[in-house]
Amino acid sequence: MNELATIETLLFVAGDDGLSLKQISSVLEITTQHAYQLLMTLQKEYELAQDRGLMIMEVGDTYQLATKKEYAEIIKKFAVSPLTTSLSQASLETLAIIAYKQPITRMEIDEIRGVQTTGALQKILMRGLIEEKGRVDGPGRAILYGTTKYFMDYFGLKDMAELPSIAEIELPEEEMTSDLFYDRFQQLEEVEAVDEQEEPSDDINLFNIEE
Amino acid sequence: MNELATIETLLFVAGDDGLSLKQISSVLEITTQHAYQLLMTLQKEYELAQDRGLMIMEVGDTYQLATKKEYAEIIKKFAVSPLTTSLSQASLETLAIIAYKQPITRMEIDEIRGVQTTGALQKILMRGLIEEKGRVDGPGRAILYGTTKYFMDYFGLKDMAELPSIAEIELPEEEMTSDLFYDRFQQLEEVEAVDEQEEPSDDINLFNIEE
Amino acid sequence: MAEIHLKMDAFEGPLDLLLHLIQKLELDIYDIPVAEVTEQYMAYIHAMKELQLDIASDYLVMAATLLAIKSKMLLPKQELAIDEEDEGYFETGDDPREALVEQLLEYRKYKYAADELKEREETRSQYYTKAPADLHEWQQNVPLNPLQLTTSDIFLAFSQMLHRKKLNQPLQTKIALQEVTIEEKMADILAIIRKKNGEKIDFQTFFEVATKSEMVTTFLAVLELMKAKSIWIEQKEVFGELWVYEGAMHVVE
Repeated sequence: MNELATIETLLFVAGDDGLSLKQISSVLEITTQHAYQLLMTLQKEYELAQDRGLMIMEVGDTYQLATKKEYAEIIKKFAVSPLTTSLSQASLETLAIIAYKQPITRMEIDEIRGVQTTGALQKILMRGLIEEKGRVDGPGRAILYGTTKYFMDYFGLKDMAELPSIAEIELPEEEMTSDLFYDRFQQLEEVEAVDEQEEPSDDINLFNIEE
Repeated sequence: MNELATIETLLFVAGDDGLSLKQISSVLEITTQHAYQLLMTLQKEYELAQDRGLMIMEVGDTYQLATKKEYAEIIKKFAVSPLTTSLSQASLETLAIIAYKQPITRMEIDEIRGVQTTGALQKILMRGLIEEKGRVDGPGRAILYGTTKYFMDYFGLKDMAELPSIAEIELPEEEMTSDLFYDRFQQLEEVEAVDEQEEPSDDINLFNIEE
Repeated sequence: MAEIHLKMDAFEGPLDLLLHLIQKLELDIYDIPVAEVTEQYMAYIHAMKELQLDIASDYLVMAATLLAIKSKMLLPKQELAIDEEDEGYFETGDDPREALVEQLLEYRKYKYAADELKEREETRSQYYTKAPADLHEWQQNVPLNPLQLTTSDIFLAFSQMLHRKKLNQPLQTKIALQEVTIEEKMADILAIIRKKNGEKIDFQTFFEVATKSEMVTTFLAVLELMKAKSIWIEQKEVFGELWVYEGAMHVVE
């Protein structure tokens, strides 16, 4: 075990929280002076090594690992690369709901999707596809979202009516649930019917009704 | 700018999301072969350098930075491992079945285990180790489960083929299981003994020896 | 006593317990002496009872299975057409243990795999990784790539979302459906009957339940109990009252 390597791992694990000299000295059971010397040695090693992209940054009285300044541009490139920023299903659904139902609040989107949407909304905002379109009147004054001009340009739309119609696939809420119970009922009867046929009399292994 | 240093910074930034060869090649504008070579060079450098505590770990088709194994003990003194809450036997069995038989329904898992699996299934679903992989066609439309990329990360698998072959253990492997059973039995007897002493009659909540 | 809810956590279920017994008694899994295993299994169940543990219904179902196999093996064998290539006792299909052995072998595979996973879990926990860096700051106004999305993607996402919602709904009814399992229902019915101390009970009383699914479950539970010879049912005339009794099945007509 190597002291420099140990400090490297501790810095790595500590992340943005940073690591104080006191922490290093207590984990390694060395004096803070010694800890400081090691830290400086590691810092110098990073600095001199051409094939190292990391550095040690001092923040307040803690130290943390960071990437060297000269690699900021490439990280920026990575950050906006389509492979890094591809739109998830959640983002697409959120975008679709906003496109069809705008202006709409986050709460309403959550309700339609049946799950929380926070992260996805952030992502499509960042892609410039949606924007704030004012606020709801009344208490809470929730933000209303709608699609942007960039959205129209990107999809080559003159008018939102040019989006494929959802009238046919969209059923009112109650209709949908009753339909659902009907489906269940049907399923259950089907299973029973099948079982009755296949199992003549004594073997009563009907345990699979649930699947 | 140095290519190895660049890859190091990208690995650092990507963290446990991991970095694919495709991402490296697109950001650095090099071929995936070249990206692979660089990655391997960096891996070797880490491995050989005594004063480096980091290494490159392969998970699925991505690469991520991790601390070297020999520093686990010292890091433990400082940080809580994200993987410390180890899985229960029920969860492990359920995961094993899903890993080998995916996509699979809960009923099929129950059948193999001979017990209801609901609780364990919920737990590993919550921990992101498995996910829904669609539904069975036909009545019931039972949910199909499969393992996630995080499953591979959690167990340190490069790919699913790394899982041990279970076809081989069709044959009895007495030594393999005997220890385990013996341990189990011992535990049980210990617990029973404790129960008899400490719990006179009704409250018998000592049986959760595994958690 | 029945109110105490406690699992036999030391074992992962009846199969696990059976494997344990087979191991402990050094038995051949391919030729299980059912009588011996059953005896040990029941002894274990009794021990759990003494400890006032509520024995999970899965264990009871397995006990019934073992008893059924045991009694089948005691039955005099009819003219066995022993295949010359088959060295076994019976033709493979005739061994009442076959299904159970297969189940045990299958389960044992995954138990082994689970042990392997446990080891890997331990190994992996020695490596520490870090969370991805927050690139938020860099990601203002990231444009889409040409042809990354089309209007059909938007439409598709919407319809998929509706579809998923529709599928997720049965999940809720399904949970309701699972509130009462057949095993639980069997236990309920038995409890009611036992309270009667040998007196008959009107079949209808079991069907005063809330939902159709519970009715189905109840019906299946009754059938299972008959199969397990825990109850029997009497009907004196066609369309007449059905009476339920505790104990081994008599002639049902």
